[in-house]
Amino acid sequence: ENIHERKNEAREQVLRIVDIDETTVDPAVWGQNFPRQFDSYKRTVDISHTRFGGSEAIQKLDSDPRLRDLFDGYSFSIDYREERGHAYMLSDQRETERVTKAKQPGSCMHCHASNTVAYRTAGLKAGAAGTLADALTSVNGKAQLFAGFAEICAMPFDEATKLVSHPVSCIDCHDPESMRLRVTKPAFMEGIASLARSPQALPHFPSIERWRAGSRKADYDPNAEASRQEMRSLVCGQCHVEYYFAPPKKRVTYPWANGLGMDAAEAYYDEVGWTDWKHAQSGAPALKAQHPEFEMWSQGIHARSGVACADCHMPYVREGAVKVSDHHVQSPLLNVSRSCEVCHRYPEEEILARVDTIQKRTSKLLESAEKATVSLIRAIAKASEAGATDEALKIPRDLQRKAQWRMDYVAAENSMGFHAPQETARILAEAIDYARQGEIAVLRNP
Amino acid sequence: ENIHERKNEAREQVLRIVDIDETTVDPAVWGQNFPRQFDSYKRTVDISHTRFGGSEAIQKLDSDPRLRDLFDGYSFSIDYREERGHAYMLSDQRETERVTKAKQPGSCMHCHASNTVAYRTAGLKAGAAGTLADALTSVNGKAQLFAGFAEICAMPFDEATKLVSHPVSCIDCHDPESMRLRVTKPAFMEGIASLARSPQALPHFPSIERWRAGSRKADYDPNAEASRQEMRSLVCGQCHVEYYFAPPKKRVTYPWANGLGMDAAEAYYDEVGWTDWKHAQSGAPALKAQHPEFEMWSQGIHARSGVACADCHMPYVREGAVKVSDHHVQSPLLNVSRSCEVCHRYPEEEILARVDTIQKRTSKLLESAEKATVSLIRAIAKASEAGATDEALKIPRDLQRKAQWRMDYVAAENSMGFHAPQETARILAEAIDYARQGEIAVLRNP
Amino acid sequence: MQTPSRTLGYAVVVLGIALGVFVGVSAHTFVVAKGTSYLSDDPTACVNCHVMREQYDGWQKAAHHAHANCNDCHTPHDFVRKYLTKVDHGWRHSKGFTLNDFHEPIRITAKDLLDVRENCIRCHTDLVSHIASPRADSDFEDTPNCVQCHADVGHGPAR
Ligand code: HEC
Ligand code: HEC
Ligand code: HEC
Ligand code: HEC
Ligand code: HEC
Ligand code: HEC
Ligand code: HEC
Ligand code: HEC
Ligand code: HEC
Ligand code: HEC
Ligand code: HEC
Ligand code: HEC
Ligand code: HEC
Ligand code: HEC
Ligand SMILES: [Ca+2]
Ligand SMILES: [Ca+2]
Repeated sequence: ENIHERKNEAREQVLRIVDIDETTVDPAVWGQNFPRQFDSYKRTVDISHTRFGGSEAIQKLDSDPRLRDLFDGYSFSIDYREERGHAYMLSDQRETERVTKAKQPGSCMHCHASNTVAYRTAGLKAGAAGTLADALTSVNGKAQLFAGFAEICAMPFDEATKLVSHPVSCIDCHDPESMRLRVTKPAFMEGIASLARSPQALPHFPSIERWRAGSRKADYDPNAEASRQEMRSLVCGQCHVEYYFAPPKKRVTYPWANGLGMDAAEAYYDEVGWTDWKHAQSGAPALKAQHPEFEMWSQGIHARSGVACADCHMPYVREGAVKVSDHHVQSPLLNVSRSCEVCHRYPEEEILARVDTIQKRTSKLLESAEKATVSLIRAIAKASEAGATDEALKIPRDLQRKAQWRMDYVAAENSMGFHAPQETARILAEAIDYARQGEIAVLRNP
Repeated sequence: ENIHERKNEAREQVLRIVDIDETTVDPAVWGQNFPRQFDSYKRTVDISHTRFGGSEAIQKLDSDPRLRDLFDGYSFSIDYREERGHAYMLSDQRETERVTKAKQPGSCMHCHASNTVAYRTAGLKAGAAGTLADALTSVNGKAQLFAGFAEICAMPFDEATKLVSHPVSCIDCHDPESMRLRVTKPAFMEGIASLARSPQALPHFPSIERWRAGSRKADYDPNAEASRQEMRSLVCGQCHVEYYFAPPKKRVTYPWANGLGMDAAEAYYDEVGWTDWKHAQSGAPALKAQHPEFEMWSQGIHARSGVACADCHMPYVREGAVKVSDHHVQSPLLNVSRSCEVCHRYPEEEILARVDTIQKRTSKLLESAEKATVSLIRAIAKASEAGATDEALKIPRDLQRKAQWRMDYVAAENSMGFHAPQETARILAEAIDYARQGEIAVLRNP
Repeated sequence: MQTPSRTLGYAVVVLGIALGVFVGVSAHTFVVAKGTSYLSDDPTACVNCHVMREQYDGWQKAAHHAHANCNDCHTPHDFVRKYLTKVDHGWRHSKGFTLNDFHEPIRITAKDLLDVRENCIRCHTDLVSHIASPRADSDFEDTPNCVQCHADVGHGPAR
C-alpha cells in the first residue's frame, strides 16, 4: 500500500451500503457497512495458545483430574473444557456433554447466541404489545424482550436452541441506528439494576454512583446513563459473570443484590438458600462458580483505573489513518503491543514475564486450594461411611461449601489471577483456611 | 520572592562552607554545606500517624495480644513496638526491654547507628593497616571496616553501644567527596555479594545481571557497579532486611545465598540449621522474621518497574529555585502529592483509598494466619501435656516453624502488604495451610 | 553451478537496484509527506504525518504546550547535532512511513531519550542543579531519567 492511498484513507468515512435495523441478526449484513470490524470478528474462529489461556478446547477434567472429584455428582464432572472464541459459543454449547448427556433449560440461550430478535418474537407470541420495528429501548421493545426471555428460559434446551442461529452478533452490543454500544441481555439489565441498589461502593462505575445520588425511583439503566468508557466493559459483563437459574421458571439471575464479588454472591446464595448440587461423595450442599471475569476485574486495579475489558481484549488497531477496534476478541497476550504497550512502556517479553509471575503464583495457590478441598471431601466421605450422622457432619459440609465456592471462584475465572492478583490470592487463602478447618472439625468429633 | 533572588539562591546552593571527610560523623557538620537536606533529616523526630504505619511507638504486644503467644519464650514477647523515625534508632534500641531485660550482642550496632568510623577505629585497634584518612572504598579502608565489624559484633551490647553516638548519618549513605550514594554496612556488602552469586533472577537489579554475565571473579560491589537509580534502593537495603547473627562470633548475616524473599531465606536457615528460639508452649524450633522491606519490595511491581525506595520515601521537594530529596524519611502516605502523584495522577483521596484496599485485605488475612498459628501452638501444647512424644510431635512442630515463619514474614514487614500485595497474600495463604495441616497432624496421631 | 563470487556479484547488483529504488521512493515520501517539515520547528509540520497525530494532540493538552514545541525537546540545541538529528529523523521516519514497518505504538529511541533529557535539563538547569549534573549528556545512569517520574510532561498522561 502506498502513501497516496494512506493519505486518502485518512479522509475516508464509513459509507452505509445496506440498511440495518433491529431485525438484522446476521453479522454478514452489518459487515457490508463495516468490513473491517466484520473481518476481525470472523477471526474469533482462530485457535491459539497461551500458558493458561488461549483457545484450544482441551478437556479440563483430563488436564486437572482433581476436578472430577470436586464436581462429583454434577454435570461439570462429565465435560468441562477450556473456552474459546466467540464464533464457537453456539456450537460448543450444543455439543457439550453437559447438554447431550444431561437435561438443560432454555435459559442457556441467554449468553450463547444473538437473541434479541428471538426473545422479542417469543415475547410478541406471548402477547406483548407492538412490533419488531419498535426500538429495543422503547417501552414496547423492552416489554417484548423480557416477556420472551421468561418464555424461553422456561423451555427445554432442544426447543429453545432451535430459535437462535448466530453466536453473539453486532446487534447484541450495538444500536443499529447509531452504532453506539448498548446492553441487550435481560438478566444483565436486571442484575445491574439490583447492583445499583446494593450498598457496595463502585468507584469504577461513576454513572452508578451518580444514579445513587439521584432519586433512585426508576431502575439504573446503563443504556441511558453509562459513559462510553463504562459501556466498553458493561457489554462484556452481560455474559462474563457468575449466574444461577432462579426457580421456579429457571430465570437467568445474577446474584448482585449485595454487590459484586465472591463474598457478596455467597451471601446472596445463602440468603435465598440456593445450592447447585449435593456433592456425590460428601453430601455437601455445593455451589458451582462460573466465569466471574466481570466481578473479578471489578476488584482489580485496572477497573479502578478506568481500564475497560475492550481496552485489552479489543484494542484499537490502526488501519492506515483510521483506528478500529479489533473485534477478534481473544487473549491479550497474543497481541501485547496493542493491548498493553499503549499504556505500559516495556518490551513485550517484559510484559509477558510480569503476567507470568502473577499467573504462576495463582496457579500454585489454586493447586493447594484444590488439594485441601479434595482432602476435606475424602475426610467427610470416610466419616459418613464410618457412620457419622448428618448432625455431626453439618459443620464440615458447610465448610466444604464455603471452601469449594472460593476455590472454584478462582478456578472458573479465566485470567488465572491477572484481573485482580491480590484479591484472587486472598480468596484462595480463605478457601484453604475453610477446607482445613473442615477436616479439623471432622477429626474433632468423628 | 522575585526571579533575581531565586537565581542567586540557585547559584549559592553548591557552595561548601566546611570540609567534610571520612571522619565527619556529626550530621550537623555536613548540614552546614547542605542545610536543606539537614533540615528535613532532623524532622525524622516528628511523630505522625497512619492506619497501619506512622511513628507512634505503640506497644504491638498490647494492640495485638496474640503476639505474646506467638513469640512466647523469645525477647519479642517482652517489648515490641511500632518503629518510628531515623532520629530515634539509637535511643529506641538502648531503651527497649529486649535490651534492658535480655542480653544482646554488639551486632545490634550494625543498623542503629552511624558506625563507619566506629568500625574502622576498632579495626585499626585490631591491627588493620592504614589510617582513617584512607577512602572507605580503598583496600585499607575496607579491611579496617570489616575487621572492626567482626570485633564489635562479638562485644557485649553495653560495651559496643558506647562506641557509637549518632543514628544513621550522612556518612553512612554518602561519599563525603562526591556526595554520591554509597553503601557502608559490612553485612550488606557480604549479603549482596552472596545474592549476586545466587541462582535467583533479579530483573530489578540490572547491574547484578551484568556482573553475572561477566567473569564473576571479584565479588559484586554495588559502590562500583550499581546505577544511581539502583543505589536509591540499595542504601535502604543496608538495614531494612531480615537478618540473623551467625555463630560463633554473632556476625550479622543476611540469608541471601539462595536469593531474596521468604522461600529463599527459609531454605537458607534450614540448610545451616538455624533456629531463633524454642517456642515456650509448643517446643517448636521457631524463626523470627524482621523487617524484610527490601526483600518484599523486590517481589513487587514497583521494584520491577524501577521504582526505588527513595522515590516514595524521599521524594523530591521543590524549595525555591531548587528541588532536593526530602530527607524526612517517613510513610509516603503523609506526603502523597510528592511521593505518588507525579507517577499516579489521581487525587490524594483516591490514592489513599487504593492503598487502604490493599492493606485492609492484608491485615484481615494476617489475622487469620495468626489465629491459625496460635491454634496450632495450643494443639501441640495440649498434646504434649497429654504425654505425646517428641517423636509424635516432630511433624506438627516443623509445620509450626513453617507457618510461623510465613505469618511473621508479613507481620514484621512494615508496609502491611503494599510493597508486594499478591506475594504477601500468597505467603499468608501458605502460612494458613501449614498451620492447619499441623493441627490435623496432631489430631491424626495424638 | 555458480561460483560464490558470481552469486556475490548478482547480490551486489540486486542490492544496488533495491537501494536505488528505495532511495527514490523515500525521497518521494520525503516530498509528498513533507519530510522537509523536519527542517522547520513548527509542530504542525510534524503532523503532516498522521502517525504523529497522537503525540501532537497529546502535546497540545500537556503541560508544555505553552513552553516548548516538538523540537525544543526532540532535537539537541547545538547547531551541528541539531541538524544531524533532523536528517536522521527525516530519513528514519520517512522510511518508516513509506515501508510502514515500524513498531506500534511508536517508541522513542534510547538516543532520542537522551537528547530529550538534555533539553529538560537545559530549560530547568537551576531547578535540578542539586540532582542532575548540567552535563546531561554524561552517562545516562548518572543523571536521573526525568521521564521516569514526569512521564506526562510532553504528551499528557501515559496511563
Ligand atoms: C453473549 C454473551 C457474550 C458476550 C456479550 C461476550 N462474551 Fe466473551 N465469551 C462468551 C462465551 C459463551 C465464550 C466461550 C465460547 C466458547 O468457548 O465456545 C466467550 C469467550 C470469550 C473469550 C475467550 C476467547 C478465547 O480465545 O479463549 C474472551 C477473551 C472473551 N469472551 C472476552 C469478551 C469480551 C472482552 C467481551 C466484551 C467486549 C465479551 N467477551 C462479550 C460470551 C460472551
Ligand atoms: C451468564 C451467561 C451464561 C449462561 C447463562 C451460560 N453460559 Fe456457557 N459460557 C458463558 C461464558 C462467558 C463462557 C466462556 C467462559 C468460560 O468458559 O468460563 C461460557 C462457556 C461455555 C462452554 C465452553 C466451556 C466449557 O465449559 O466447556 C460451554 C460448553 C457452555 N458455556 C455451555 C453452557 C450451558 C449448557 C449453559 C446452560 C446450562 C450455559 N453455558 C449458560 C456464559 C454463559
Ligand atoms: C488490563 C488488561 C485486561 C482487562 C482490563 C481485562 N482483561 Fe481479561 N485478560 C487479560 C489477560 C492478561 C488475561 C490472561 C490471558 C491468558 O492467560 O492468555 C485475560 C484473560 C481473560 C479471559 C480468558 C482468555 C483466554 O484466553 O482464555 C477472559 C474470558 C477475559 N479475560 C475476559 C475479560 C472481561 C470480561 C473483562 C472485563 C470485565 C476483562 N477480561 C478485562 C487482560 C485484561
Ligand atoms: C461483544 C460485543 C461486540 C460485538 C458482538 C460487536 N462489537 Fe463492535 N464494538 C464493540 C466495542 C466494545 C467497540 C468499541 C466501542 C467504543 O469504543 O465506543 C466496538 C466498536 C465498533 C465500531 C466503531 C468503530 C471501532 O472500530 O471502534 C463499529 C463500526 C463496530 N463495532 C462494528 C461491529 C460489527 C459490524 C459487528 C458484527 C460483525 C460488531 N461490531 C460486533 C463491541 C462489540
Ligand atoms: C488503558 C491503559 C492500560 C492498559 C491497556 C493496560 N494497563 Fe496495566 N495498568 C494500567 C494502570 C492505570 C495500572 C495501575 C497502576 C497505575 O496507576 O499506574 C496498571 C497496572 C498494571 C500492573 C500492576 C498491577 C498488578 O495487577 O500487578 C500490571 C502487571 C499490568 N498493569 C499489566 C498489564 C497488561 C499485561 C496489560 C495488557 C494485557 C495491561 N496492563 C493493559 C493501565 C493499563
Ligand atoms: C542504618 C540503618 C538504616 C538505614 C541505612 C535506613 N534505615 Fe530506615 N530505619 C532504620 C531503623 C533502625 C528504623 C527504626 C527506628 C526506630 O524505630 O527507632 C528505621 C525506620 C524507617 C522508617 C519508619 C519511619 C516511621 O515514621 O515509622 C522508614 C519509612 C524507613 N526507615 C525507610 C528507610 C529508607 C527509605 C531508607 C533509605 C533511603 C532507610 N530507611 C535507610 C534503619 C535504617
Ligand atoms: C539488619 C539491620 C538491623 C539489625 C542488625 C538490628 N536492627 Fe533493630 N531495626 C532495624 C530496622 C530496619 C528497624 C525498623 C523496622 C522495624 O521496626 O520493623 C528496627 C527497629 C528496631 C526497634 C524499634 C521497633 C521495635 O522492634 O520495638 C528496636 C527497639 C530495635 N530495632 C532493636 C534492635 C536490637 C536490640 C537489635 C539487636 C539484637 C537490633 N535492633 C538489630 C534494623 C536492624
Ligand atoms: C511505590 C512506593 C514505595 C516504594 C518503592 C517503597 N515503599 Fe515503603 N512504603 C510505601 C507505603 C505506601 C507504605 C505504607 C505506609 C503506611 O502504612 O503508612 C510503606 C511503608 C514502609 C515502611 C513502614 C513505614 C511506617 O510508617 O511505619 C518502611 C520501613 C518502608 N516502607 C521501607 C521501604 C524500603 C526499605 C523500600 C525499598 C526497599 C520501600 N519502602 C519501597 C511505599 C513505598
Ligand atoms: C539513609 C540514607 C541517607 C542518609 C542518612 C542521608 N542521605 Fe542524602 N540522600 C539519600 C538519597 C537516597 C539521595 C538521593 C540521591 C540520588 O538520587 O542520587 C540523597 C541525596 C542527597 C543530596 C543530593 C541532592 C538531593 O537532595 O537529592 C545531598 C546534598 C544530600 N543527600 C545530603 C545529605 C546530608 C547533609 C545528610 C545528613 C544530614 C544526608 N544526605 C543523609 C540518602 C541519604
Ligand atoms: C516513579 C514512579 C512511581 C512512583 C513514585 C509510585 N508508583 Fe505506583 N506504580 C508505578 C508503576 C510503574 C506501577 C506498575 C504498573 C505500571 O507499569 O503502570 C505502579 C503500580 C502501582 C499500583 C498498582 C499495583 C499494585 O501493587 O496494586 C498501586 C496501587 C500504586 N502503584 C500505588 C502507588 C502509591 C500509593 C505510591 C506512593 C506511595 C506510588 N504508587 C508511587 C510507578 C510509581
Ligand atoms: C514523514 C512522516 C513523519 C513526519 C513529518 C514526522 N514523523 Fe516522527 N515518526 C514517523 C514515523 C513513521 C515514526 C516511527 C519510526 C520508527 O519507530 O522507526 C516516527 C517516530 C518519531 C519519534 C520516535 C522515534 C524516534 O526517532 O525517537 C519521535 C520522537 C518523532 N517521530 C518526532 C517527530 C517530530 C518532532 C517531528 C516534526 C519535527 C516528526 N516526528 C515528524 C513519521 C514522521
Ligand atoms: C516537554 C518536552 C516535549 C515536547 C514539547 C514534545 N515531546 Fe515528544 N516526547 C517527549 C518525551 C519525554 C517522550 C518520551 C516519552 C516517554 O519516554 O515516556 C516523547 C516521545 C515522543 C514520541 C515517541 C512516542 C513515545 O511515546 O515514545 C513521538 C512520536 C513524539 N514524542 C513526538 C512529538 C511531537 C510531534 C511533538 C510536538 C507536537 C512533541 N513530541 C513534543 C517530550 C516532549
Ligand atoms: C524549552 C524549554 C523547556 C523544555 C525543553 C522542558 N521544559 Fe519543562 N517547563 C518549561 C517551562 C517554561 C515550564 C513552566 C514554568 C516552570 O514550572 O518552571 C515548565 C514546566 C515543567 C514542569 C511543571 C509542570 C508540570 O508538568 O507539572 C515539569 C514537571 C517540567 N517542566 C519537566 C520537564 C521535563 C521532564 C522535560 C523534558 C522531558 C522538560 N520539562 C522540558 C520549559 C521547558
Ligand atoms: C524520582 C522522581 C523524579 C525524578 C527522577 C525527577 N523528578 Fe522532577 N519532580 C519530582 C517531584 C516529586 C516533584 C514535585 C516537587 C514538589 O512539588 O515540591 C518534581 C518537580 C519538578 C519540577 C517543578 C514542577 C513545578 O511544579 O514547578 C520540574 C521542572 C522538574 N521536576 C523537572 C525535572 C527534571 C528536568 C528532571 C530530570 C533531571 C526531574 N524532574 C527528575 C520527581 C522527580
Ligand atoms: Ca480460552
Ligand atoms: Ca512506623
